[in-house]
Amino acid sequence: MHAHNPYLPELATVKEVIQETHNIRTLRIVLDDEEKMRRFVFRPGQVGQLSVFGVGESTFVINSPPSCKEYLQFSVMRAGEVTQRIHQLSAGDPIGVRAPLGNGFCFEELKGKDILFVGGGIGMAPLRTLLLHMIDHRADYGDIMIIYGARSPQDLCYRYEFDKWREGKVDLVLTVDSEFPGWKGRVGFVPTVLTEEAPSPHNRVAIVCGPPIMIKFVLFNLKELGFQSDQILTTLEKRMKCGIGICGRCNIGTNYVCVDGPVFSVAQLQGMVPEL
Amino acid sequence: MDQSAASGALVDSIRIIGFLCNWCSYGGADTAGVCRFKQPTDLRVVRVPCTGRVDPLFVAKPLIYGADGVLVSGCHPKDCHYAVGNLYARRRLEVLKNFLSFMGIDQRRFRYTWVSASEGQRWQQVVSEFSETIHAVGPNPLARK
Amino acid sequence: MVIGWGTGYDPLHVTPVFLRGLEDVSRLIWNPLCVQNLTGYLVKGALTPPLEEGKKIGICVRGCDSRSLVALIQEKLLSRESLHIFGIPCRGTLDVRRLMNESGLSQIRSVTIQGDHLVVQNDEEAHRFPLERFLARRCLRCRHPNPVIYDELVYQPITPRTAPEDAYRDVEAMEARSLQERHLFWSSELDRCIRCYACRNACPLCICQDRCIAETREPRWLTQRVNLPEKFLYHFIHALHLAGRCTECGECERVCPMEIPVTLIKEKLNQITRDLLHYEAGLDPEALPPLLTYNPNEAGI
Amino acid sequence: MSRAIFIPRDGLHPVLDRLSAEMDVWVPVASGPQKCGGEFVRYVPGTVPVLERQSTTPPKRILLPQVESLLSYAYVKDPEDASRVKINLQAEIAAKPTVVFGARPCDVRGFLLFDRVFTGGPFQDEYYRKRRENTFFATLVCRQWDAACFCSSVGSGPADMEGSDLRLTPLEDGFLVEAINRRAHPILKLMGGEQPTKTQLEAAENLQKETTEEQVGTGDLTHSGDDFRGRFEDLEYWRSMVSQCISCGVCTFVCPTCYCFSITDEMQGLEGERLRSWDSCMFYQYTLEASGHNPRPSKFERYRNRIGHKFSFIPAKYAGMIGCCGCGRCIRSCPVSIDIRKVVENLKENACACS
Repeated sequence: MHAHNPYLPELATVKEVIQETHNIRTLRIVLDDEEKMRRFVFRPGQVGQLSVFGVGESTFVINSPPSCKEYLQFSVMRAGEVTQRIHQLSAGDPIGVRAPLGNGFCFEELKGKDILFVGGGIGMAPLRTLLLHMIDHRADYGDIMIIYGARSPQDLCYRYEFDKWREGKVDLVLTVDSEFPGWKGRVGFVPTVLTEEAPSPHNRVAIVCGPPIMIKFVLFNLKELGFQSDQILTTLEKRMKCGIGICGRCNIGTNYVCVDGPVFSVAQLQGMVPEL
Repeated sequence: MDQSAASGALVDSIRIIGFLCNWCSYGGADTAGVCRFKQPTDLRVVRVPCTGRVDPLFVAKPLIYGADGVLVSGCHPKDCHYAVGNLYARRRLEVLKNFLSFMGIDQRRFRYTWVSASEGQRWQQVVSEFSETIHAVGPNPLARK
Repeated sequence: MVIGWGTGYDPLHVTPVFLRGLEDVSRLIWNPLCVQNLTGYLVKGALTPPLEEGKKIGICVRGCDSRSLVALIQEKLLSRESLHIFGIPCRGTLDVRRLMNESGLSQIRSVTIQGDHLVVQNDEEAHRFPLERFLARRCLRCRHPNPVIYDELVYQPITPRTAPEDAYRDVEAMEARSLQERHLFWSSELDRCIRCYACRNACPLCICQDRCIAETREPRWLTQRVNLPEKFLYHFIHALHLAGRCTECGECERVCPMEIPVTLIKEKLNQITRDLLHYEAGLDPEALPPLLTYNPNEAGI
Repeated sequence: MSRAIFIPRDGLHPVLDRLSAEMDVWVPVASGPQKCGGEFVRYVPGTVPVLERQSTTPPKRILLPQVESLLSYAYVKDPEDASRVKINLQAEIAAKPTVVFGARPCDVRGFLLFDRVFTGGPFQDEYYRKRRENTFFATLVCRQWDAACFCSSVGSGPADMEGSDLRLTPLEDGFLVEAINRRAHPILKLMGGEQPTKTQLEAAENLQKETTEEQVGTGDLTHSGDDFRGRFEDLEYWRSMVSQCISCGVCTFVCPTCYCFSITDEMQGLEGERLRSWDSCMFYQYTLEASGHNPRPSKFERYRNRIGHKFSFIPAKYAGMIGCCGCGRCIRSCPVSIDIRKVVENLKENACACS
């Protein structure tokens, strides 16, 4: 971020583009200012505003681990005008970035706890950064379980690094919505698989991210399993413009998702006005 | 199209946008080019599938933003490739033509006409006449805003 | 449900009311301060909860409003059967802004209509004004004071104040000016536009509402800039989309906070459709608006 | 002790001429020869200020223009590698010394909120801050209010000078101008004017006192946050209060405290600008997400957010400050005469929900 003007993006260059699924691409970008790239620090869960100059800005979570100093990684699902154009970028193209923004996960408070990640589709992106951070500091955390689902095997992001996650002593449960030839993982919706796996809520924090409908049922099932609302974290999305708590549109009551979020505990959400 | 007659000064000073229907007038302009009929060069052509596609706003926007003239040309009435597209267009464009000057835009800056694919000569005549008119009317004062 | 007018925040201001039961009926009023055209509510997604199947909706309309209904029925945006229309012959409504401004009154206690006069009582005394003096421009040129479509007529029909040949005298006055003067006029008027879109949203026939091309990025007809060309183009969009449809209810002009005479633009288009295509909008529910059709043997074009 | 000058009624022009030679001066004027309303414009010699009535639009755009360029960019070929494209990025933040002459207390009160939002952190909006630091408000002691005014109901009043630098007290034969703070002294000096007489000073003081005691608007809207939370999910309430709303943006655009904005990119050829422009929470597109989901899909949610923002969220965030200055513009300019006071007053439980 430019210290004197928070609206001014840092110039960056796309280093690599990874086609994750038919509508999700991962961009690895490098700040043009080498010094700034080296000094760039952020918390897992914090976001960045990517600029395609002439089209606009859009908000995405930084999903590389904080330990990675070579590039910043963003996974982008094609949806609107800006994401459409981001998908047309290739290595060497210029891009703008304003980051880090938002609150991020309080990973300090998660130390010593068992962790449950529940992700759906593109919702794995914000979880990935925290997961990789935890794998970097594996001894600080207890048991780590991931339940990750998508419509089909081809819709799972980061497939190429699942083995690496498992090497980090992570219990990775993959599920897809229906049977596919050659698919060896689970079949069924994420909330159902969650109930079947029934991870113990004892000393555990659940971190949930995915489409709204999935979140709704996952939260319900987590409660059934005995999770309390302060044991569940989730990340929210809203239409954003400024990203710095000024322009006014991403509020849920008093809270601005861009500066007070995107990470909220379910306990916090219950204290906010119901307007998601 | 024949660019040899281009006079730099004219090209710089006058800009005319032409919306030409794919089936007739675009062909007519092509015919004129193939026959090497001399034409003014201050026309920028936008090919449209049919004059029925020409929203009056296509005409209004360039004129508001400073184009010096807009020419719409399509198939002759009853000869539309899509049967009636130009009949709808005729009403809309005639209403627009009568409306422009009320808002302070010289209505001579807009013309719609019908030229078939074989009428290279007629195209030359239409475009020359319109260009002359626009040169007589002068540059669009809105362009300087 | 019945949509009508009720008392607003002070005696000069009237606000639309939505009557849901008999107990609400006492809120209904009618006087020359009832300025809003209510028919837009029927087509712009305002009716919540939605009407029960088979239930009619009642609506109060003046002559001009009834023409909006006809236009909406023509375009199949409303069905005649779903409506119960209370038609009100109207002698004209007031330009409240002008009344407040020219009379210099504030702290108004009450307003009454006595024959052709308006009596405004403020803290000190009662002021009497001829209604005629503060009639809205749209009402001064009214040719259809009587509803053209209704189920019940609330008062006796009245004689129109304007002959058809005088309908477009404001347009004609404008056309008496030179091209350059007209351009200067519209430049200075439209320059005040703040693009709040009140004119569009108050228009019963601007039915795209949340999908208006003035606000879409694709296609991008307009940017967020507020320079003169953008303002011109916005008003061209508004007016041209109403060509042959506008019923001249004058709402766009009434609601404009910047007092831009935007109805005048539509009046010109209506004069053109009348002279060229022999059509007047909002009179015949069976007719087809002229720009939605064609005539292979067009005369005069 | 405050320093003061007297400007006779016919001496306004020389004073404004002197000021405008040195800095930008904004004054309220009539919108046109046959118009009822007014607006703020940049003063040039000959401009006729209209100080006797509230303007239709507030002086908001002087500090927050309806549209401004945040930055400009150009795509250029990399001189070292012709196959690559680079971005040239430029952001210019500039502000001229400016005096707003003849605003009213309600007009200025909006900027107190802006100050908190734009410069109170966590991030600083430099575009706003720079203009704000260079702007001086010469504010009228207000003697004209109508049925839509309610500044006293939101904790302000017709003589409230918070946020202003100079006080203009209208007297029978002219204006008494007093510097309220030290930064205003150079402006006062620049104005020139006459030494006020003792009678003028006394008359001004009396008028200020009298005006301070005026109660403009009934009731107190400053403690509505809890009531709002209580009504949040009462959809029937919002239906009964704002079914008339036509979702236009008048109320937000004429509001001195509404500041929400959009940011959009515009390009021509290989160059373009990133624009900041006023937005309105009453528009459907305001919160529409790329997925098609809209957390505030209808006018009821949108109006509810407007009320919540002004009377619940802002007070909660900024130590009780109200996001409304009581100027009444949204009531006066509303095409369907929605009365925001009523909507807030009726939030109280058991209040009649009929409009």
